[in-house]
Amino acid sequence: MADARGLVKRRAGARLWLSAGWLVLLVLVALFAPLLAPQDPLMQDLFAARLPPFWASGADPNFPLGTDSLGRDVLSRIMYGARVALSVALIAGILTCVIGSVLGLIAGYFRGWPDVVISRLVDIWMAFPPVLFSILLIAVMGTGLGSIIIAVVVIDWTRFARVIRAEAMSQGAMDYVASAQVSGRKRFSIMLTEILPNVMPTIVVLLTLEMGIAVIVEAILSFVNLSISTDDPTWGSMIAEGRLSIHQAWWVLVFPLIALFLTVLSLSQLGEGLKDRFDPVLR
Amino acid sequence: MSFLTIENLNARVGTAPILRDVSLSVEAGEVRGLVGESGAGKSMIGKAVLGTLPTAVEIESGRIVLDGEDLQALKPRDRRRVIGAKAALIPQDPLTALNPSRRVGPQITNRLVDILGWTRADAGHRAAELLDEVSIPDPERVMRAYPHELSGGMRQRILIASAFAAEPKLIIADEPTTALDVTVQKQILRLIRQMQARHGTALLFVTHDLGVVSKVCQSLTVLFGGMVLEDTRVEQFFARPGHPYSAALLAATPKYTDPDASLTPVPDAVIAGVEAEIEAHDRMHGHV
Amino acid sequence: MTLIRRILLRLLTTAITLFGVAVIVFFVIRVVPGNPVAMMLPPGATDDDIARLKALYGLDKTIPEQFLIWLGGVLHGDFGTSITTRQPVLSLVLSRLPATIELSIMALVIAMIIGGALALTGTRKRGTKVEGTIDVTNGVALSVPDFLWGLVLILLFGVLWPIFHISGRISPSIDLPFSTNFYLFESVLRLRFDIWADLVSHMFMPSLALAIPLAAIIAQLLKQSLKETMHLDYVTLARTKGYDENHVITREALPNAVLPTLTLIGVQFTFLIGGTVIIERLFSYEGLGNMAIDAVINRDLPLIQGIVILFALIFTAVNLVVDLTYAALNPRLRNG
Amino acid sequence: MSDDVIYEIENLRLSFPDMAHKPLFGAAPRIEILKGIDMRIARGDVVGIVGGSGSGKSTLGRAMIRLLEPDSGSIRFNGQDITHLEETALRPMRRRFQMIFQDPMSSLNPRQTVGSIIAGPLKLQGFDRVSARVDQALDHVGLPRRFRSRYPHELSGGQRQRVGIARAIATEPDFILADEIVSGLDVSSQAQVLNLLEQLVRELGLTLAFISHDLSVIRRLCQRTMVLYRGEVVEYRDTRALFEAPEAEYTRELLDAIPLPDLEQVWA
Repeated sequence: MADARGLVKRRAGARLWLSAGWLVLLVLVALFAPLLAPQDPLMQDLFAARLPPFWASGADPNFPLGTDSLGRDVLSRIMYGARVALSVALIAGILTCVIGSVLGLIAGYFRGWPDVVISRLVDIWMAFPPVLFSILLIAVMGTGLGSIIIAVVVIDWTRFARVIRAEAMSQGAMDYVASAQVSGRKRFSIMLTEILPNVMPTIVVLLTLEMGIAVIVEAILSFVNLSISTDDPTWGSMIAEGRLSIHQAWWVLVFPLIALFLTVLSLSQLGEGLKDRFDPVLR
Repeated sequence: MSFLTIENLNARVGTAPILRDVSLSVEAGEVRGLVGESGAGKSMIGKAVLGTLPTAVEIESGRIVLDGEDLQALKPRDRRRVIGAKAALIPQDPLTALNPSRRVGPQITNRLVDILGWTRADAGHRAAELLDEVSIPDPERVMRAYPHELSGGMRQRILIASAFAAEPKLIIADEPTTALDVTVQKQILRLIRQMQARHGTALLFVTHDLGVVSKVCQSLTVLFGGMVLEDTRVEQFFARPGHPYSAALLAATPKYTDPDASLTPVPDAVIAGVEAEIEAHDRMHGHV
Repeated sequence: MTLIRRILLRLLTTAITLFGVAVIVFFVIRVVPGNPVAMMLPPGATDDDIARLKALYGLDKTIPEQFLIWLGGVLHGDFGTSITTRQPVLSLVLSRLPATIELSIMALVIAMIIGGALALTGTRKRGTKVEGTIDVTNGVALSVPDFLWGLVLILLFGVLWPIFHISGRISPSIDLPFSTNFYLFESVLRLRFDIWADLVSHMFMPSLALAIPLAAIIAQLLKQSLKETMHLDYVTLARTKGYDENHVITREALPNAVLPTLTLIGVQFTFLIGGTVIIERLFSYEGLGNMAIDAVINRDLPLIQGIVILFALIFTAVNLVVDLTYAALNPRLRNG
Repeated sequence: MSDDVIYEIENLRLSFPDMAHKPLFGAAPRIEILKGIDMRIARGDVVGIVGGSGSGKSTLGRAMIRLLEPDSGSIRFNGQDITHLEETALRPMRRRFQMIFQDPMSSLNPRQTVGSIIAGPLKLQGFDRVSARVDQALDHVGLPRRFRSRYPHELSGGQRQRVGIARAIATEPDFILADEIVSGLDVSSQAQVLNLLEQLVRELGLTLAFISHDLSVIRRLCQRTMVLYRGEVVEYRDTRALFEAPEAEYTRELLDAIPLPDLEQVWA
């Protein structure tokens, strides 16, 4: 059993470092995009349209990952697209996490009428098709980074509320909570000092998952042409374009897709990896 | 005649030994207690015999002979059949030992029908007979019931009936009354004894409670760290325990009739002594 | 809790949920900044145009009044008229619904087969490399959503190895002899396997994209539940009776392990149905979701409301069915 | 002398709603757990409360320290009626009655160190020299001071239970409730914990209610014993008298059913 544990740990460690590595790289790229990008991401050049990536014949070394049908550099657009993706992930992820977790904690620990109200709201929210709901919200609010963030928060708080409520309920039934009450701790303080640390690992996992979801939501909205202004490079809009020219220039779809895929995967693995690495109970 | 013989059984998890040269035997009609605190390996022995060890546990060496059949020498399929026909288990927790989604009757008869090839009708009669034997009123009704409709004591009776269904040579009872109230425990222990005596079964009784041992067993094996410390008759054991650890264990067991005898925790020196024995054993057998 | 009480309680909460959904959609569209009428009209419309349009759709009344009028209509089966097509919303929506239902169910079936097989294999081979591989694969499949799987599949089976259709529901060249829009279902009934094959070739990638994350969830939940069940005494007892591992897993553990996963899978299935919206778009599959996105882009308010309500109805119905199935399968509740 | 009475409980009743039989509308029927308990505990007493599962012994304990609110009857603690006291009013009194729980794995917050677990009640009740008191509590229960930085899952079962005891005695309470605190332990650690408790009672002059299903343990520790059966007091007497000449049929049954570790007692 000792060996099996070691193996699990090693794998968990590799998972943590690989995903953290990709994300750090991405953050650096996003921060220094103006310095790193070989081309202006918006510059069109119809004479250089649909150039293949560097290893294919007919490639232009100035456009390492090729160009799209308007002659824009794919690599530069991915680099600038990372800025949008990461901003949405960070801001929307954290906001959703805070709002959803607080409501979930309150509902799960205090029960009573707050639980009835919050649970009923969650039920109603769960009856909306989330993608359609987000598209609808953007259509109403107008496009832009702010709208996307609001849409993610409005739609996804239930993900946290549901899970954290259930966790808080099961933690609330533990005797250490009764013991804190016997010690004379106030209920609100019990929630913060006793329950919260025990649901924190779950919150971290959900948060990183949510960041991945926020990136995807942005991509989906770009894909249906409802994200930021159509000029700004985003991974979603690149994918939408790539989807149209898939038979003529597959690389326009493939590279942003790889970036998106790796980012979403890394974010989800990061949460699990952090939990395994830093939770005193598991360590 | 010995229905179960275990010879020099060694088992380990990874590199850590959990059974160290365990040898014991249970004769026909004998009730042997298998005694130790948590981690002593007492349940592991039962599991090794019944072939229900966790996957992480590996049997290194040794023989387990069940009614003349060397289990380790058999192919897995044959081993299962032999165990199914000749041995049975009375489990610890009656609340989880019956499948909640099935009626009680088939859970008693399925071994007879599926493994031993009885007809359903014969098996049904046999089950009703056994339920009657363990003093369950209205067996027909109980056999149609789901487990959750019955009390804990009732379920343990059903499990006992089920264990005796195929007239096994050996029954392993793994802490069968730990989950029950004392008054129910007394009834169940007496029932197990009666059934065992009537059917002439060999019984290996796994328990941590020396009080229970004194009421049920004729002989006992004391374990610590997967090693047999003492193998003796109960009369001998309660009069003069043969190992310092056994004596310490007995002294630590509360006894309400003797309130002035203070409970003596197992002294550290005794534990250290046993641990030294284990170390010596491991050195001799090449484990470090 | 008796079964009847449970059903009544669930129906009550379902009604509340649906009402809540209706209120929210209705008000989000109208209250949040942005004039719906302005959205509907081309730029350069006169105030007169706006007023006429408002009167036409009843938008000159107060919002609560509009809601009551709309709600009254809905209760009589009248969901209003689509602005873009001038057809009744209900008939539009119902014409597209079968396509989405077929897609969702196909995805569910694929997910249950793959997920169930992985869970059983993982349990059978627990502690080995096989289990490890299944866990890692599950982890990846789980953390990447259907949208990305759709794109990956397009690249794989649309470009790299083009063996499936990457867009539409059915080849335009096929003459449809069907009387309902349940094409897949009807093609089997009418023994038109040529059409069936064409439909499946179109549905394969979108349904697989939807199925992959759900399959991973099913595999994970079921495997976990099996693992817990395998530790229970009745499973051990069955082993000692002489049953082999396969029997122990499938007959003793599985029926009890499925039950707790069932409710969770119900919720996940509604997520899958929600996912059809973007997957249908991605594969240009003519279902409800694709229509919904068009409706939003065209600002077709009555149609949007109708579709959202329909989705909510499907979601709550799925949860209701799952809940009742759970109750019916659980002997504790059945007799309690 | 009434001054010497710490607990005075009269006709205590408590019930829980039976959600399994709740009608669609309206309140659920209630299941009575405690059916009129009377009990007095004098200062310095060690009282055993014994009974089978479903006897209501744990419910009684939790009502005494007001983790549960009774339906009716009264609980007087040090002369003050606390039967229906609000949690805010109870809070300052909490340091005077503490509890040790059955399952230390569940009652010690897995994400707090031993030090902060013991310090918790001290800080809340406004004690000075918290750190010194934590050390003192650890000394009392025989745990090394370096255990302050350990997490509960790093300890053995017996050690965890000692942490639970340390937390309870740290605030120097007038009364401690111990709910089945040795039932999860091996006999060797059980003996250690019991000896420790006995020693603390002697040294600190504790008043203790000790809930257990095991009469052998009670005889060892308690001066007075209450036997409960289905929410009612069967017998509440001097321990020695109760064991040597049980009055109630149920007590006799309970005593007879305990398997003594000797061969003199024979079950027919």
